[in-house]
Amino acid sequence: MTDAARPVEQSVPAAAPASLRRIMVPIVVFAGLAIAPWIAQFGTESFILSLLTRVMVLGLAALSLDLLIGYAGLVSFGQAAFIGIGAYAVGILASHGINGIALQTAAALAASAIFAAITGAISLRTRGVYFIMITLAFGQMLFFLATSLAAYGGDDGMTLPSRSLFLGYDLLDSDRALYYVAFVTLGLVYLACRMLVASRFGRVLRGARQNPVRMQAIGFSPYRYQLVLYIIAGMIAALAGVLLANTSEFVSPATMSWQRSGDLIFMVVLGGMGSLHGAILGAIVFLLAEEVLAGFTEHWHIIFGPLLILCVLYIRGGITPLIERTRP
Amino acid sequence: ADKVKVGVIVSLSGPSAVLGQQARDGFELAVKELGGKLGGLPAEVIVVDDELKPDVAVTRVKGMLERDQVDFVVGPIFSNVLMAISKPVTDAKTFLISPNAGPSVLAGKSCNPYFFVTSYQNDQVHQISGKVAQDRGYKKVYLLAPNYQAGKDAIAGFKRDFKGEIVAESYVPLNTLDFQSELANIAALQPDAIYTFMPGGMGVNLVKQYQQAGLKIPVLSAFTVDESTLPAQKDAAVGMFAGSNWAPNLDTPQNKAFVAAYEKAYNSVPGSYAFQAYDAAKLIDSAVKATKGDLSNKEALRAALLKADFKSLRGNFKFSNNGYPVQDFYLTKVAKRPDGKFQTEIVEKVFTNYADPYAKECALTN
Amino acid sequence: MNETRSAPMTARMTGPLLVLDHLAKNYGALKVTDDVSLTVGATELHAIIGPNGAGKTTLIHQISGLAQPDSGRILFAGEDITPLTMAERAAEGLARSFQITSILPDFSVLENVALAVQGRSGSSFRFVRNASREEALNAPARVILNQFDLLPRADVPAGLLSYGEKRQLELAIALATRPRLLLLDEPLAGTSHEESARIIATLKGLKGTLGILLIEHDMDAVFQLADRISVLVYGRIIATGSADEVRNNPEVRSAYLGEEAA
Amino acid sequence: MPLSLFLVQMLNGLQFGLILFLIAAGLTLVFGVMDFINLAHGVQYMVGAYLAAMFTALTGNFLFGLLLALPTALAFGLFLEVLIFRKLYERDHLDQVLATFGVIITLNEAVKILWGAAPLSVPVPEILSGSIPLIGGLRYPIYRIAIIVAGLAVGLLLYILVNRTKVGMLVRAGASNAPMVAALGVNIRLLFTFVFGFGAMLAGFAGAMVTPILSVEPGMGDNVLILAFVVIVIGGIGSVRGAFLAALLIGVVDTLGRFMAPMLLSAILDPSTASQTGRAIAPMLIYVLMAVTLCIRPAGLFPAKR
Amino acid sequence: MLSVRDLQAAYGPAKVLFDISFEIGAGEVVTLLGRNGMGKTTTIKTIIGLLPATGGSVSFNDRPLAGQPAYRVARQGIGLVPEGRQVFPNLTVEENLVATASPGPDRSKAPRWSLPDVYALFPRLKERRGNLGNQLSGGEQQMLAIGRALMTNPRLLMLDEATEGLAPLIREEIWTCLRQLKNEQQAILVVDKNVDALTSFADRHVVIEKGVVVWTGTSQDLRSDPSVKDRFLHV
Ligand SMILES: Nc1ncnc2c1ncn2[C@@H]1O[C@H](COP(=O)(O)OP(=O)(O)OP(=O)(O)O)[C@@H](O)[C@H]1O
Ligand SMILES: Nc1ncnc2c1ncn2[C@@H]1O[C@H](COP(=O)(O)OP(=O)(O)OP(=O)(O)O)[C@@H](O)[C@H]1O
Ligand SMILES: [Mg+2]
Ligand SMILES: [Mg+2]
Repeated sequence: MTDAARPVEQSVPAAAPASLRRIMVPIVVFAGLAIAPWIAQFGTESFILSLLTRVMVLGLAALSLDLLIGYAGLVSFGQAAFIGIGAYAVGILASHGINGIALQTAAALAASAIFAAITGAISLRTRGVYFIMITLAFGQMLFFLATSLAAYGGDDGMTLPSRSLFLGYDLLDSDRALYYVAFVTLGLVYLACRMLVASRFGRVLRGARQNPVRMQAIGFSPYRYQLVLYIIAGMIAALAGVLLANTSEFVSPATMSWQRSGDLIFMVVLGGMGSLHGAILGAIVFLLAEEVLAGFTEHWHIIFGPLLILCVLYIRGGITPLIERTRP
Repeated sequence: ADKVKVGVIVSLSGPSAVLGQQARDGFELAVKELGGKLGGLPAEVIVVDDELKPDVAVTRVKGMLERDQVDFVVGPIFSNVLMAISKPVTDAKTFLISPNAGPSVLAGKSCNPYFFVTSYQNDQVHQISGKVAQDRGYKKVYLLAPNYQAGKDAIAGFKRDFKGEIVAESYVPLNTLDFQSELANIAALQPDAIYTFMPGGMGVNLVKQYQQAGLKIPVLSAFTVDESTLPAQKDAAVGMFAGSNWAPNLDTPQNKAFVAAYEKAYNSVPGSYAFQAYDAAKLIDSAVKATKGDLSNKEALRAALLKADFKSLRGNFKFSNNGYPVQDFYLTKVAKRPDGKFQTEIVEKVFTNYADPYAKECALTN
Repeated sequence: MNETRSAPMTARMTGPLLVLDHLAKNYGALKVTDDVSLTVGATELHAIIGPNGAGKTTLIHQISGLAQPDSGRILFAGEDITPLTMAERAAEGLARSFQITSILPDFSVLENVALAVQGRSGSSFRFVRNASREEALNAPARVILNQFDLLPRADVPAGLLSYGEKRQLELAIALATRPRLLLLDEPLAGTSHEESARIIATLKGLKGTLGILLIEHDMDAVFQLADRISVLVYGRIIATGSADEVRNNPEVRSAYLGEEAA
Repeated sequence: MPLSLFLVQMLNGLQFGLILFLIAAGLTLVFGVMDFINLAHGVQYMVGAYLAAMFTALTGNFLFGLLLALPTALAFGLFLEVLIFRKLYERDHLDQVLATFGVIITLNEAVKILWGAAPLSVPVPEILSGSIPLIGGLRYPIYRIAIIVAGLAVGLLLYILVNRTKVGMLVRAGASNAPMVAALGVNIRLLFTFVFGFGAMLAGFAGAMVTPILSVEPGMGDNVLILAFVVIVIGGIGSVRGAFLAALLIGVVDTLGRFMAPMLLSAILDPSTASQTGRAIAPMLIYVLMAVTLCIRPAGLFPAKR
Repeated sequence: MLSVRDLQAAYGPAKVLFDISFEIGAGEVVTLLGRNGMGKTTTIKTIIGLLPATGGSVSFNDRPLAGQPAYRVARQGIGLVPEGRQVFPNLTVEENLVATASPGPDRSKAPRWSLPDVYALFPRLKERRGNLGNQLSGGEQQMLAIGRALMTNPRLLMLDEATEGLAPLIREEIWTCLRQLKNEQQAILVVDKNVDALTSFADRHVVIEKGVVVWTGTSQDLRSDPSVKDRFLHV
């Protein structure tokens, strides 16, 4: 393992190019996503589009989780619940004939904010693994609640009559339109998060992550800041849920299973936490790897598993740092 | 067309992978027997895993439709996955043939010309036990099912024909490990019979624990003791009843051949998952033959499929307008075969040429 | 910006800045704080000495809000702050240093201090502007770092400082909140002579501008700095008075000083 | 409801709790005490079950199967430790989560390839088969009593090991500050290796013990994994006593809740809504229990010395 | 007994020790002096093996220590009282003492230190034997750290910031204790700011500046030549 050697590599002079590479990664990622559709049209377009849309949507959710994990040290094991809230907001409203994306989104954001405020207020009293588990608990409660909604398909879920309407127009029926809606959303949210983490607010959270007692001693009560962040992250995830429902035109409790929450954590860690674009990259790699390997063999897990392990053991801190470290 | 492309999407990972494997094997066996052809055209079968995750299934199925340009999609095993993929598949004017899941939702108003089922409409299987319990004059019955949609449907299905007293309806959480609590309850209530729907590993746990608890009350069931779980339940399951549209020992020449061939190929006793997938292959074969290999004329193709012009392993078989089967249903019982393997065996026929009740709500005609 | 906030109040204030009113706390059977009453004037430097485990740190914990007293009241600037949280007390202008170094290891030395400044300058629920570029926060931070000769280390991650340097950063952070009362728990521990000398000088400089409650085992420093000294032994204050009174108090010698500081 | 039935149900609850504790025991050691988040615990439990099934089939005797399974599980645990886990001790929890999740995926698939996807089973050993009569006309399986005994034994063993032996002290010390332990002349690495192996063996033991009552199938570890973590967290991480009591608590709540919730609800609601809500609540029960516990005691019932 | 030859060490990219050389004979008491951040702790860490040496050599009783894991080094008879105490927070006082206790390198003679001896030295610890490490006061933790090191019955005792946070009275006791140990032929390497106290019983002093040994000499030299003090220690 070269880890011992690595810090030496990135000795002082490397600093400047490193920061350059730091902005390169997100630029490349987004540029890639921006032109993907043009490439797609030469292939099997709507398959690639729907795959990449799903990637971006889950990337968005992973991004929200990275806010919590990477910047506040809050490892939430219930983030999928918020995706579920977003998805069900669409599904339930649609099944009552309310198809406007604006209304659906508003409902999703409101619902997720409320849920986050309540569960967060309780969960944030705990720390570390206890936090992981109590968020899991709330996630599971919502999951089982959804499975008991017989009116909305119980655990079989429900198929959307149609995708959401955009100002009354069925723009989103075009896969490409949906793709770009997801793309733009992801981009804007990413930029917003960038500012957020560097702001005063973000700095307090990063400080509280390292040493909450010291933070209190200089006049900050981390709890309030963490709660606000938890709500913000929840709303972002709900946004992802709205998009996910539209991508798969289907809503079911599976969208908020604990395995899904787990996947999100892995995307964040895999991509490299605390860098935001790392989370997106993680989602891309994780899902594409799954898709490709699944194509190979029925026993693709036997390849995927060891791959994960090797990633953790030999590329410390995830993919992004690795890229940023390697010299051109 | 110069060949037929079929996409098989079933759950191949997770605890219930075995069901998916049976379906896949059953289908591939049929294609093998047809000399790698369907309706005279060379067949290409693409198998993918839906991981029992609806949104994964959607992406994978879109892959089949777009990238692989399949003409038929066969699958899945579980109805929540079916709900997710039915829209994209049928929207793409591709025929979706379900070898197992037959939710009532898709049988009635929202039935679809591109959707066929070679198994049954889910409620029917449970109805069998209800009918039997009624006919045998059981006074008090104890109902036991996992706590999710299919479980509730099961209970509903049973109640349809059973008029006696239901001493308790107990719902256990999914993936329940330990049934001591329910068994104690049963012992205390002393019902005339138990009806349970406990698929997969839960079924294995229940059956073993039931036997260990030393209870002797007759057990009616669905998807609790079948060929996918019997290898694990062994003697504990012997004598338990189940409702089904088929059993390995069903006495038709095709079936005898099929069972023999399957056991030879995969050395395990085939279950209903295998045989329904096998029939699905035969169904496609018949339709393609009927349209002389013209896969572009969907109208003709649908008509051909609806005819179901093939010898189903179960004997009597045709479709009603909603693409769900009209068939006979049996009460089966677990038995140990001379060769030491276990299988379900026909006890009596309960329904004859039974079409599912939702069919009349379906606007389609045939 | 908050001199404007604290200065007039200090002016208005009559009577002592901090009053401990019959404070008591037990850990199980152990009486850590046993009916302690003392005061710190608005510009006084009041030192607390006492054997190890006497309850000095616990006392500071209670004043700063890290621990709750079982009974008794804490008055700060005439107001009862006993029910307030640690953060609220800090916002009132009550700062402390920790005996066991407590800094933000991943942040640069500068950011450690700048964050402390941020704590007392306006709301931190600001989401857009990049905080580490706010001169309003960095400038004062640099001034303070300069006092402790840490300016050259401004960009080093605090976790990588040497122990002594960390101890000084600890103090710098406390000062950066522009407190009206400073609670110092052994600021000299682990600092070498030169650094000790500088810290003592800094404290001398601060004297008269704010109240200081100092815990220290370095007697030379205590005797140089303190206006008043209280001696805490097993939770009780056994003596309070000037350096000389305390130095010559036989009880104190036997309980604490020994022969060293004779 | 007859009192006798209620008592029997209590017994069932405790008995189920002991199964849970048995399953969580290994994790208490590795996660609770060594502070290593080992998601692979579930699959180690599964491997134990498969080994027991395999060896029982080979030897035709469950006891031999068990005896062979234990050392194999130990060896397997050590193998994993050397190959993967020892590189993860000083990493942060998330790396451990990710890597051990990789182990889950791999092993689940591996057993499917090795033993097939269909569930296997193990007959109850002759001596322990059959059942004894009990109040309320119920007969109680003897094997259950064997499990109760095993659970108690493991609990005691673990408690002594962690709280009364020098090994226990060193592991706790190592978990909080490994370099310091080393600097005082203890080969903490080696110690961790063995403790981890032992934890894996406990997991395997649990897996082997339940084979006669539960089906042996791929992924059987995944469901119990969450349960095991819930047990430990409710009990208070690092506290064996806590884990033990939490397990019993969950066992009772889950069992009683399952058959009493509808009853109780129907007292306040009309039958249909009662069973409706009862059904909605039942599966949430243990999670509600956990949330409530942590809400009242943010560090579990017995906040361990941390 | 211990000999350090032009030792070099670095934290990742940052080189901290450039040229450290000194000797400790059996039964000798040597001090490391120097301002903050000069490399005292780093030197000690490198000797015990918590930090890999990038150059030079360390040998103990003529056995090379370089490259050996910390636990090996410690077992050869080096006891460490680390900077900032580092007692085990989640162990009780008594557990802290016994967990890593050992009869020492040479099994031949009966161990010098046992639980009662330590309790005798620090009665305060005995009172708080049931407390967790993190529930101790700063000074109590320091006592515990010293007691813990003694319980390993080392040949060479290394104390970093030996009396930090200790009350004058206790400080006195520590010095007395160290004197006593010295009389028992216990070799000691000590870092502390109380130069005067140290000169009263230490044999030799090593002054470090920016990772380089800039002065070595006996207490005699140190007293006689005040320039050293204000040049390097600014006393
Ligand atoms: N959480 C706790 N539980 C039990 N006892 C405690 C706890 N915290 C501190 N103590 C005990 O209270 C006493 C006072 O501790 P404190 O830290 O206030 O002493 P101190 O005066 O600061 O000593 P020092 O000068 O060594 O820092 C000590 O004996 C300590 O063991
Ligand atoms: N973990 C670390 N990583 C990088 N640099 C470090 C680390 N620890 C210490 N340093 C640096 O090494 C130098 C020497 O540190 P060291 O702790 O040896 O000094 P010291 O002589 O012990 O000072 P003090 O008396 O304050 O303890 C300092 O400049 C410090 O900043
Ligand atoms: Mg103190
Ligand atoms: Mg040092």
